[in-house]
Amino acid sequence: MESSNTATTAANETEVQAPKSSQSLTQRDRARREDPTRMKNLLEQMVLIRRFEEKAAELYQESKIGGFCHLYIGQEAVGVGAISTLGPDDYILVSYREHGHALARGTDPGAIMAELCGKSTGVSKGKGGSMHLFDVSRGFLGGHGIVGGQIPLATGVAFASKYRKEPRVTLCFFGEAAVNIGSFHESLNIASLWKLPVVYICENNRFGMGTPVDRASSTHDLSQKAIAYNMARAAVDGMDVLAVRDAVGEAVERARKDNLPTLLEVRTYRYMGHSMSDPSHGAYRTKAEVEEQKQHDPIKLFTSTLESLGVISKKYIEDMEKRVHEIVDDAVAFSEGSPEPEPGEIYTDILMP
Amino acid sequence: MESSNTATTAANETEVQAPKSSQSLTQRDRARREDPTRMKNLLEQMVLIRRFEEKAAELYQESKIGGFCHLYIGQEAVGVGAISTLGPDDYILVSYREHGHALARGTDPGAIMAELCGKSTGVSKGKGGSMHLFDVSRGFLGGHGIVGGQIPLATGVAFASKYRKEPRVTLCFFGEAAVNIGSFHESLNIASLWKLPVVYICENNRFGMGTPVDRASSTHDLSQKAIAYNMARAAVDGMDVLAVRDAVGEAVERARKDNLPTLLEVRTYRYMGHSMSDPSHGAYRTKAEVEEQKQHDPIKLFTSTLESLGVISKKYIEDMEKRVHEIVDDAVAFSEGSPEPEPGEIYTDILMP
Amino acid sequence: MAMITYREALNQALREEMHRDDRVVLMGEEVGHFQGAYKISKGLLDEFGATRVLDTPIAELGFTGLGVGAAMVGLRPIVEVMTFNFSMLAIDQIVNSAAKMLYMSGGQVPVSMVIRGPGGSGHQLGAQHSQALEAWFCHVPGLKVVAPATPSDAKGLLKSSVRDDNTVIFIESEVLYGSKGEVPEGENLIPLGVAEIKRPGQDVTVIAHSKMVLVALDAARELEKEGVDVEVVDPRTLRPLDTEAIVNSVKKTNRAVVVEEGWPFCGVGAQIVDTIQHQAFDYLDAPVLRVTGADVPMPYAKNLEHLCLPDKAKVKDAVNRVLYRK
Amino acid sequence: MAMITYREALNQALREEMHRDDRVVLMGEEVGHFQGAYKISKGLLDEFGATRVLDTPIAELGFTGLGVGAAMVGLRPIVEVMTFNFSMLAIDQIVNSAAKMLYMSGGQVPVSMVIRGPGGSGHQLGAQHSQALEAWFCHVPGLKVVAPATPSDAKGLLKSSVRDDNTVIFIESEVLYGSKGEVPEGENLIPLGVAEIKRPGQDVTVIAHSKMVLVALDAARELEKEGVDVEVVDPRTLRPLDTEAIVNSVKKTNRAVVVEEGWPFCGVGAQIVDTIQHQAFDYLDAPVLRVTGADVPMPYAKNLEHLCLPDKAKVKDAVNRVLYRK
Ligand SMILES: Cc1ncc(C[n+]2csc(CCOP(=O)(O)OP(=O)(O)O)c2C)c(N)n1
Ligand SMILES: Cc1ncc(C[n+]2csc(CCOP(=O)(O)OP(=O)(O)O)c2C)c(N)n1
Ligand SMILES: [Mg+2]
Ligand SMILES: [Mg+2]
Repeated sequence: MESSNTATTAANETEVQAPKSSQSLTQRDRARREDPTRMKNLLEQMVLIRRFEEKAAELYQESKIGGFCHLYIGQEAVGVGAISTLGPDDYILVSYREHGHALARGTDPGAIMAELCGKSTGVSKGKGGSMHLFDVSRGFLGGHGIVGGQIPLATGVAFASKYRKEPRVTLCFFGEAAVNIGSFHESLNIASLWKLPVVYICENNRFGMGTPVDRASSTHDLSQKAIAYNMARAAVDGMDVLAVRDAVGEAVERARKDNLPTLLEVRTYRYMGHSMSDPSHGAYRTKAEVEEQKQHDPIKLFTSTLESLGVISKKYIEDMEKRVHEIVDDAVAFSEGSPEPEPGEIYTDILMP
Repeated sequence: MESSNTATTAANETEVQAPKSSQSLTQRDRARREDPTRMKNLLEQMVLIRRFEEKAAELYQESKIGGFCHLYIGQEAVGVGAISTLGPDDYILVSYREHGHALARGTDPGAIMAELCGKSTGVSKGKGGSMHLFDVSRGFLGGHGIVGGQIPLATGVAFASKYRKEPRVTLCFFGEAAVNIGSFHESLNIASLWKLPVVYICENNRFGMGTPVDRASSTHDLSQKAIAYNMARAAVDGMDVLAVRDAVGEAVERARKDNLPTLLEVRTYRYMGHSMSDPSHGAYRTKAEVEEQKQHDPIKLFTSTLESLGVISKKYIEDMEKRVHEIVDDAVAFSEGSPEPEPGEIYTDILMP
Repeated sequence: MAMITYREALNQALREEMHRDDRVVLMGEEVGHFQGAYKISKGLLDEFGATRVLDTPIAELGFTGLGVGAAMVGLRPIVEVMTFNFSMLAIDQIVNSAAKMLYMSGGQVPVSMVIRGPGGSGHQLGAQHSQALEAWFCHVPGLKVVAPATPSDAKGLLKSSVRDDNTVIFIESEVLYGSKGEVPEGENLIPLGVAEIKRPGQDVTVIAHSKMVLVALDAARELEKEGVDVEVVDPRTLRPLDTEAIVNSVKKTNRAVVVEEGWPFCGVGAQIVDTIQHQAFDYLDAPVLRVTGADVPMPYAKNLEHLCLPDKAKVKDAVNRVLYRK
Repeated sequence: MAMITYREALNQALREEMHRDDRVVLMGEEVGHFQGAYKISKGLLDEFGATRVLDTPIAELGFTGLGVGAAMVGLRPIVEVMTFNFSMLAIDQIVNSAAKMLYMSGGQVPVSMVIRGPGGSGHQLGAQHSQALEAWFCHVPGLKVVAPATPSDAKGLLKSSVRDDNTVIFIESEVLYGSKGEVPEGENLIPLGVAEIKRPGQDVTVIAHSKMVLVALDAARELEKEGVDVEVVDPRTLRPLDTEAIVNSVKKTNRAVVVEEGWPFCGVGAQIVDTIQHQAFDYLDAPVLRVTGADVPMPYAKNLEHLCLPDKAKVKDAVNRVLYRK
């Protein structure tokens, strides 16, 4: 046993310095290999998410949005980079922090804003709300409020694709605190055992509400959890949209070609409070820490990379911001102009006829 | 990622050949270091469990025992070796396959048999049955029927000991199929995070009912699961009572001295059917396999080791068998002579006054 | 008509539906190689192969949620819980995912699946393995709940459940698996939400489901000798409940007894009583009485377990009391 | 008497009980450094330290089971579920371990603990976060279920729950945390299982718990102006239920309305109706009516959510109907 434990600890040490490859390249290196139009598109998506949510925060303050509203600001590179690797037939399931993923998937910003505002024109007819966005036409299957709840669901969606021999891949997004719940464990074991085409993307934004990851999880290297399931894994820099795109791209390929699942730990940071009802900092982190993190802002980083490579100009950025501004304004206008759901809606969609 | 995955796989390989130390010694080597009286005692306990359950099987056939009755035959070395390392104040929680553990803990065989037969003199007044044996006076806290259910409970018992600064250790026994359920994952994470004095003993008897471990778990080396929790671990030969005793002894010491949990995978085999209502073999394993396994019988092995070292003689074995026979007969007599519970017992023990 | 067991009826329903629709898959613990813990899936692995009959690890929350996910994209999973006692571990996915998905998605995502297995007590299985939890599932909008009492109902209702576009909680009776009954040859779909009068009568209405239907019929036969004509109504589907059938019967007999194996407090019977007193208040000549399982965790000892379960004597006694007899 | 909020009352109860008995520990998500998701545990980490106030990972099944285990050997854990919606993930440990341990062990192992947190709907929290599940817990023998409506009840009942030698499911109301009320200084234990008449009246009995008590009182005030004298009975403890208080009130008023926020089918109200019609059948001048949450998953949109919840108007309407007024 003694030797066994040193063995164990040793093993852990080696595990802890998680697979480096995805970090080894700089964003510039990656950008050189990437198509400029594609990159402009990624940048614009990230900016759209940022501006859309800044607006959502305002509307929440004005009580036009209610309930729990979890913002993605700071994490945009993860959803954008990951979803950019998908084809139109692929699937996406997310937690309650899913506005960004829906926007990255191309769901109409107006319909999303209307959902947040509880309007009948919302993606879920105003019956779902911020935590339950659905857009089946794009394989966007929610929006789930129970921590870890979407993990078995995504595993089942992937099962269905394999069963039908359809080359569809499922991306499953969840926070780092969700790895501690049973549904994560049960799902990853089955996905590995049954060889299902799913990519588990753990967005490690360092906190589950007010709890830092090291007070919730017994391993600091979360991708290491994959060892327990004999599953491929990687740790990825979530502030580099291209690093995310590359890592997820490889995992998606593994899923599509070989029906093999992957666990990715994507390291990112949440700028705002856990939800709009929580403070952006407080007992669990200092304002200084948040400010420091903003130095690594994924949009800033990507913007300067693209500028320095001459892919975009100051002028381009201004025009892009204008475009995005209009999209967001239109989304708000659409929502404001939309009616509340009819009272009769209460009793529809409970059961299929 | 490529490199990362090869890295991963590599890692797994190394993990897979789990900590050898506990296997590296032969039973003879261990026996030389062990106290003879102690060893005779271990042997007698194993034989008692074997004979007790052979009798229980008969009583089940005669419908004197009802419900589900899960026998431990073939696995005796695990419970006996493990529990031999405990002090009187330590705790034990087990699954529904717990007759052997209760006997090894010293609970009165008569009271156990009476419980199996649903008599008022049973350890649980006949209200618990085979799956729910309790003997608080010995820290024996059940007998739990929901797979994995005892794992959070044992973790909480260990938490209480640490909270009270009592040097008590908790042993938690479960089958290899239970590692796939959420409660295992949630509990081990917390035990490692909070540094709790508990030893998780996974009795890998190769099958969960009719499902071999490799069709239920994505890793073949189960002790490897501990890596996900940064927990000490070892794989142990469960057919060698002394190997179990040594491995559990070290884990118990780690728990008592340093409040650190351990996951032990103890490799053993179930001779009988999953429960008395199931066939001993069938679709999931051949009769030949079962017979082959019986060649490694823990009692046979230990008997010949002790004989070869001159610790016991043929005569001793005969006398021992006689003693055990009497104990079992007395247990049955006690049970048969005991009354059923009073009807009024239905409405007692639901709530504390 | 063939005389077959409740078990065979279920097995036939599974086989026929899997033949009819290849979107139907069966998953659960031991459903494949082991042929099912209670042999309900006997032969299906051989017939349909390991891609459609899947042995799962012991992970109720995980594989039930997996079934829900598969249903979200159009498969029609049948998830077998080895017994409904273990469905508690999966109840979050059943209630928060399956039952609400259609609503939360504004009608975009139906979840058509069946979650089935035995409910209620077996023989001396003890407290953790002897629970009748139908009241919990009946409480939840978005679910349908079925509990058949006969082989014919078992087959016809299971086939309809598989074809239903919603999540159906299909609660079988472990102690009825071996019971025999006539089952019509060929397709015999029984619609969900429709009660059946298992025995017509004039004097008292006894409402019972699953195994309790047989107990009620036993009692009725004896009461007949005593000149009491009992009508036995079997809702068969507990949610949606066929309140009309129940209320009409009570309006005729003016007296009702509700029998269930589960616990009394907030049980299915409480809801049925509420419905009756609300919709047939002026017709009632006596308070509606309930016969339920004892309000205790199930004890292991045979004599105690027997006393905890509703039986013929208890039903007869309740009937006599609503008739103010002896 | 001090005017304090329901939140402060709970916080005081926790603090006082932790001072009184060092077997009491508090564990749950965010109860420590974050001071509680709803700040019920404010200041307790500083006061009692990290050994007694424990932030858990998000693992409801695990940490609730851990609490049960700690209780098995004599600690008195208070497990906070961030909301009762998440208790579904832990319900196996609550029902199969906590509620049955004493029975299965033949009286050897009591499980004295409190599982507490907010239940019911908040404001537009949507389908997965807006559930009133008390009926489920009430169904289970071996549990006690408490649901206070006022700061005074919240404090007195929580203190009694912590001292109770059983597992108590203590369901707070998220929307009442900020509500104020008079709370007696010092020790003021309120016994479990005892209802309180929140407003005496002669004409109709309205039975309501938790937030619905305030809704009932609102309705009663308006009805008074219309000359209707409503008696509002608050069971406070739902299991064991003070049936005597309820039945006596109905025997006096001969009419009853039962109000609850939860779903109607197999709800707590169904059980209360059953009890009334059984024990006060001859006293009833009208069927007992129920006002409940809509039988749907909770929609997000503000206007829809509002329509789904019981309110003053619905209660008034039911009272008028049992009186056959207009
Ligand atoms: C099962 C369950 N428990 C608790 C909650 C309350 N809750 C919502 S989000 C959250 C923190 C989750 O953190 P993480 O998984 O890291 O995701 P993040 O919010 O950081 O994106 C908690 C505790 C919940 N929704 N579900
Ligand atoms: C949660 C749950 N699911 C299913 C069962 C039914 N069941 C009882 S034992 C068992 C197999 C367990 O195998 P393992 O954990 O290896 O323990 P063993 O029986 O081999 O000792 C199953 C599926 C159960 N009791 N609890
Ligand atoms: Mg997080
Ligand atoms: Mg096993």
